[in-house]
Amino acid sequence: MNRKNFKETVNSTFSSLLKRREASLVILLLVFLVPVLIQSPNFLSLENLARIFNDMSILAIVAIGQFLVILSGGIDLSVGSVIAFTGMSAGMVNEAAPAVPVPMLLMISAAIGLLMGMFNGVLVAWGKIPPIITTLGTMSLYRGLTFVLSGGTWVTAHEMTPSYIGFPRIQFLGISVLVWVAIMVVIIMYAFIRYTRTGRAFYAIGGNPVAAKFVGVNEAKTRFIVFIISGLLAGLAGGLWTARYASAVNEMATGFEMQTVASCVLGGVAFSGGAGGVPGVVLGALFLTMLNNALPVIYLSPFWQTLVEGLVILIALVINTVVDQRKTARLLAQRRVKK
Amino acid sequence: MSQVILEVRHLMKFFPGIKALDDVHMDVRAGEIHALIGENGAGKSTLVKILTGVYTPTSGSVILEGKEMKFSNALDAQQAGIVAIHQEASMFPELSVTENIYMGHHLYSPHSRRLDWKAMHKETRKLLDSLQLDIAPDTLVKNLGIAQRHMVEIAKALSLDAKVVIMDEPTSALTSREVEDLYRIVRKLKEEGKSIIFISHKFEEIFEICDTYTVLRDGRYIGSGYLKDTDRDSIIRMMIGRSVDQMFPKKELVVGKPLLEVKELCQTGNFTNVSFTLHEGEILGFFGLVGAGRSEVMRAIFGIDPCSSGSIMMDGEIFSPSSPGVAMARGIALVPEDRQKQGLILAMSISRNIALPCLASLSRHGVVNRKKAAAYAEKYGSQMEIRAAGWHVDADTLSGGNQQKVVLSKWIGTQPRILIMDEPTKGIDVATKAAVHEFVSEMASQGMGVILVSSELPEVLGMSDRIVVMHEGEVTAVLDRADAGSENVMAAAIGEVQEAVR
Amino acid sequence: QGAKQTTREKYDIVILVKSMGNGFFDATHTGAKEAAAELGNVEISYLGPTQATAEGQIEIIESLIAQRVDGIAISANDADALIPVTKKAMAAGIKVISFDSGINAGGRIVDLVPSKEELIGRQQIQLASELAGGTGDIAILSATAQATNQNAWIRWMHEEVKNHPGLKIVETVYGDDAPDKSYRETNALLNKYPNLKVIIAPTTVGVLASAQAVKDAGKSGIVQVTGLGLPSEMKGSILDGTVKQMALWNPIDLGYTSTFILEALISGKNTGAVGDVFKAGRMGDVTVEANNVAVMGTPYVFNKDNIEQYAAIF
Amino acid sequence: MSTNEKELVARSRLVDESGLKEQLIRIFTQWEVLLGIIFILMVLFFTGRTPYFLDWFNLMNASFQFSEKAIMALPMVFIIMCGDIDISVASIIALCGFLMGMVADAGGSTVQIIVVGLATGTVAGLINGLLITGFRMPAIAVTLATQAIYRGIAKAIMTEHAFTRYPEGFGYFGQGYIPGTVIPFQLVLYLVLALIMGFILHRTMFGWNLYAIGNSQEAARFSGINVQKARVINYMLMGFFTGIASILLLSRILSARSNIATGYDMEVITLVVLGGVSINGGKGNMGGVVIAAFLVGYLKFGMGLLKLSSTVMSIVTGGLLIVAVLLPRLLDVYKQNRKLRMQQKSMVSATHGHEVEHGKGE
Ligand SMILES: Nc1ncnc2c1ncn2[C@@H]1O[C@H](COP(=O)(O)OP(=O)(O)OP(=O)(O)O)[C@@H](O)[C@H]1O
Ligand SMILES: Nc1ncnc2c1ncn2[C@@H]1O[C@H](COP(=O)(O)OP(=O)(O)OP(=O)(O)O)[C@@H](O)[C@H]1O
Ligand SMILES: [Mg+2]
Ligand SMILES: [Mg+2]
Repeated sequence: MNRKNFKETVNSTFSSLLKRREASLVILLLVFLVPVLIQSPNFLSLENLARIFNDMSILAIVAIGQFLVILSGGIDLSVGSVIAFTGMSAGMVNEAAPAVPVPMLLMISAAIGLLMGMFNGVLVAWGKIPPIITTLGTMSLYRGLTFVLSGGTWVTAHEMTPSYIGFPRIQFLGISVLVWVAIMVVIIMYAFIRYTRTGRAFYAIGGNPVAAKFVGVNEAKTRFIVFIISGLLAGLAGGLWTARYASAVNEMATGFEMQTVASCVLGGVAFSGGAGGVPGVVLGALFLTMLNNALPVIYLSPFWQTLVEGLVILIALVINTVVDQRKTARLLAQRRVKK
Repeated sequence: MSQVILEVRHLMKFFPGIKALDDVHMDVRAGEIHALIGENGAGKSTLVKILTGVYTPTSGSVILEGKEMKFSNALDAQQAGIVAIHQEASMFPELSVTENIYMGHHLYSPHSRRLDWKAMHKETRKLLDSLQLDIAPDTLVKNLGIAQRHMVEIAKALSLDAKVVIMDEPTSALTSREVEDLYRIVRKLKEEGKSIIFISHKFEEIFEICDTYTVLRDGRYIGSGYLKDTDRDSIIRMMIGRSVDQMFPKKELVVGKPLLEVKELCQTGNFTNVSFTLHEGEILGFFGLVGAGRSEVMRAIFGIDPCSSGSIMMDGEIFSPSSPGVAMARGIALVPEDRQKQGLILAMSISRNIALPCLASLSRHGVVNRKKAAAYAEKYGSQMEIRAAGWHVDADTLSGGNQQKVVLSKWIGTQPRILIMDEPTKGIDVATKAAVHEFVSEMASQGMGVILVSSELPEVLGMSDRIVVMHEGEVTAVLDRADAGSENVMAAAIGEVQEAVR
Repeated sequence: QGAKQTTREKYDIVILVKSMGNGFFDATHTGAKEAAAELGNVEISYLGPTQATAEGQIEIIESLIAQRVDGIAISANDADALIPVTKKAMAAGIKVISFDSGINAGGRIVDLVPSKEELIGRQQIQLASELAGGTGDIAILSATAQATNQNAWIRWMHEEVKNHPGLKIVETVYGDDAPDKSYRETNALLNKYPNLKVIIAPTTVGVLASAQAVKDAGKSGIVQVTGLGLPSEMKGSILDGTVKQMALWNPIDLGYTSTFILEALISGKNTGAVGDVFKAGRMGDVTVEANNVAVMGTPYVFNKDNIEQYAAIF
Repeated sequence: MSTNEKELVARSRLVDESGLKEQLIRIFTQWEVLLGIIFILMVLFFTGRTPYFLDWFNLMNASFQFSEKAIMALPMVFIIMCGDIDISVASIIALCGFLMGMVADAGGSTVQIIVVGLATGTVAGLINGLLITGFRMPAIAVTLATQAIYRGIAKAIMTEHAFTRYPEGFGYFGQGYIPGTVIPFQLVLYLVLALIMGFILHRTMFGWNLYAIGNSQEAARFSGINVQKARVINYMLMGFFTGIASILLLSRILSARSNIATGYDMEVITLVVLGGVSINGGKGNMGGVVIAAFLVGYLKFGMGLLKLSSTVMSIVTGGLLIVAVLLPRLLDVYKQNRKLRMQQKSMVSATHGHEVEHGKGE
């Protein structure tokens, strides 16, 4: 009896590991790494890994916000524009008032992002406008406001303080602050959605809004929170973006929303809402970044990059879907046999 | 007599253009099982949603233990001690059983402000054990069967330690065995001094387990009392204002030539070697426990899912239903078991719903004749006596019974030769049920072959010419009307193989 | 058309640029306004799409045709795609010239180039050669793959590099004039070519971003960055030594001259035929050469010594 | 049944009682009416601001700017109606443009170019449709991937080059006018196509089925509708119409590049949504989308005439989208609340009556 129990536990632990959505992504990532490593064995060198993590940090931060929105059954197309507006704001504040300390600067940009997310959230939660429409509108609205804010000009490196530009580059325990910020965001958000009622409410309204109402989840409020977080994270990313690329221009982060959505797709987040996890999204962002980093290494012309990226997303999508469908079918069959 | 724990006074609920509740009263005492009775659309579910804080009433009061309650959401009601198992599916398919049980009131660990998953899993395990359910707490609900899902809903209600438990048609998806389990649980709750509000359209179970009742009609309070002081007929009269004379108006008929012959049909994981024959003018009952695979067989015949082997013959010719369109072209119609998801286009008008499967014959070269379509819908809709503000209203504003009538109208219109009905009377009131039975008989007498899948034994026994009994994906008995009794049918349904009659 | 003359006493001239919010073009606008002030009979509008696409520019030109402006000076996102619509504009009596990034012949009356493509291209390699000490790998970080002017310069760079046997162009990548993409492309270059000596970025956004990337990679002084950049934006990188020298023409002069040319065309002083000589205020005479191209001069080279002075201007 | 009928009559009267005001509100909350009003206001505004707006020739010419997107919006209505979406259309244009340009460059005739354009578009759409239905993957994810793939193919092969040689007469489709008039060929083509697609959506079985599919794919399947086939057809139509749009665009600019038509997908979706088609499927009509196309087209044109910068335009279009979706919703809420209030008022006396009765009963 005991032995059987033990065996079952081991079996179930193992199969639940395999069953996780992320598993197929990890396998795909490994498959993809083989030719890259053959071509360039030091692709996984510490130095290059650090570069990759640096590159993926901002993407991961914003993708997690996007993930929450998709999880709750929506989509946020405005994140790119929010980054532009907040990044521009941070740059301009830094130029106008160099004395403002960097953490304050990031808080300002995050706060502005929060307000922009709040606007999205109000429209979605209480205006009852579908998220995709709301954010399609605010995508161009916020982008336009960025131009208005900046008057069409740039903020470039020499107009910003060295401490601001230097901030994401500061090394701490061999890892840059930019990466640390991303790690913190990942941990906080992971804990938040796993260990708080609000976090679980995201799953509830995405999975079954009617049932969510029956158990007392406030749908409007939850949607509002989701957009606030997405805005906040995009705002934080905006402040970091300007510092990292040492310039704030009006077109910054154009099309970035698609990158974040792609990270979620790669990470196995269901578009119907209610399923997915932070680890998957982080892996998705990592995969996307690695892909971009690896193409030059395997001497693929930059003109091929878009195509390869598209193919990889498609393959991951197909694998995710097929694995998921097989799994469900198998479980059903098993259940019936057991009966 | 125990004291009144829940009082409802002058309750009104308006939806734009509809009075769903109009001055409703109800008294529920501690430790009683209170039946809430009414036709489809009488306002039962609406009342439940108000009691559980999902809707706010237009006016009137809900008084719990002498205190007037103002719930702003479902959580308030839960905390006050009222929980419900709702009529609509209210599960989160992508989440675990534990989470489904605790959604909205997750447990925090005592010393920190984080959710305590270990504790929740442990509690869930206990709850499931007490319900004798063999499910792991971390199973995703999407991998559970209908009956199991229902049990999880019940577990959820239990986890809340409520004073009042409301069950809105809890048995409509269960069959005998699970229903017995449910009764056991309900009685246990009663013994613990809890009050249960029980909504059902099945009089047998109302009289079996309930103590008191309240009847609603058209959103209005009609009356209440002790069930032991009344009888079925008077309740029916309160419900619909008249009596229903005949529940199973079965016409004795000469059965014609074979229409549909199914031989050794298999579908991996769902059913094996299913064989039966349906004749013209015959009502063929299909009985079995939930999960017996009846629906799957019907879906396969209608071309929804493919079969792995076996053959289907119509009029003596091999026929392979590769899609519902193909099956329909051969004169097969299916009234599916889930009317909300499969039977109806909820956000579409009644008339368009009815015309939908017949559009081809209502159009020329693919262009719809709109006048003809409207007339057609009205014709078949009025035949079924659908109650609605008009033919243009959307199907989702109708009550369950009226929705079912729309589904039936939709399929009679196609003038099928074979009408398959999967649980056609699930969740509909007596009057409508009688009407459906009447209709089934009528169809058969016109020479149509009818397959009646039902989990209600009296219905199957009352209506069928022959009965096919399934158990775990296999046919365990085919009985003639004369030979079929509740014992042998039930025995076959739980797997005791009988000699096949035909 | 008769009504127009009475309602407007000034010539309505539009500076249509690749995209809004680009410091380089803002400077051309400044120059155009300066010319307008000198001429007195010209009114300047400054327009451009939000993103650098030909489609966006075409939309704007259509509305300019509808309001019958007098002249348009265009920095084109695509040398060919604009031709049909600018032909239509010219048929409607509007004088169209291109500047900075040209429209191919047939789609404009005159193309005002800041300098000969050949000159610019060759100069870039010469700058790189000096920085590299005559030998080593060179990579090019361009703007978009479709940019007319950049592509022409790059062709000439490949010509010129043949005269420098020690130099080798290893790759051309595209940063799409986006700082982040340019930054990452530079990173990839640094990673892929350990022996890289010089990165040439013939666009302000590119040269800025690659300077930053080189700095971040700790390769300041090891990998040299040069190219074409706006002094006001490049000041920081030049002063801290990441970019020792880079070149550019004066965008103010470009806008200034464009306005003079358009005014002359509209008022009928000039026709823009080959050999025609435009009088362009403080810029002196500009002669139309073969293919109706007017050339301004050699790009100016900026370094530590003169950057402060020019950064204040453009 | 007779009592029921009385009840029904009573209920329905409750709805209509309020007369003129109610009726006006009902009319004005209709989407097309609302859009129409906005359109008229816009025309008045621009007419007041610039003499060049209300000019027959200009108005005709302005249609060059939006016909292609408007044409793509037509099949997009079908797709969104089914609850799907396609964000790869701009990339399909790039792919079509690339292949057409290549054929033209190799000396292909106008007919050959057109055939290639239409075929490429249709095949690309078909691939989208098959991927989405075959693997049961969400449309937005699939077209996100093909968005990269289709443009990626054009990019990988064309690199920085452009195809700029086209046969004589190819320019007619995108630049020409109906002979003897100032009406652009494109505009006429659009209106004809809009009529056809509108007819299909509103008068044919296929169109009616789309509404069913959009509301519930499963129920549609149980009603005998071949859902997957209809969805694949939608995507093929989308591809085909995108092929048409790419011919018009290429003919208009006579230059095929890999970055052509960037951002068109969002603009097309905006038109459809602005036209009142529910993004969740199952609701909307073609008329609204046609009005929306003209509205957005002329709004941009008018702002162009005022020499407003593209920045202002993007703020205005973004704002318009939100306001246009929000406004009827707010009116709806207002309408419903009014109705409820009136019901309540009319019930007060009746309730009192009941109370007395109950008092007796208890
Ligand atoms: N959200 C809603 N909007 C508009 N009308 C509604 C809504 N919910 C219920 N109704 C209407 O209120 C009335 C009462 O419906 P309810 O669901 O309470 O009936 P019921 O007694 O539960 O019927 P059944 O036995 O069929 O479940 C019906 O006429 C129904 O159409
Ligand atoms: N393991 C399962 N997982 C998910 N759904 C299931 C499972 N088993 C059964 N179901 C669903 O439960 C319903 C009833 O099961 P099934 O159709 O096999 O039995 P049946 O004999 O037809 O029962 P019913 O009396 O409900 O018609 C069906 O809708 C089926 O899809
Ligand atoms: Mg109900
Ligand atoms: Mg079933």
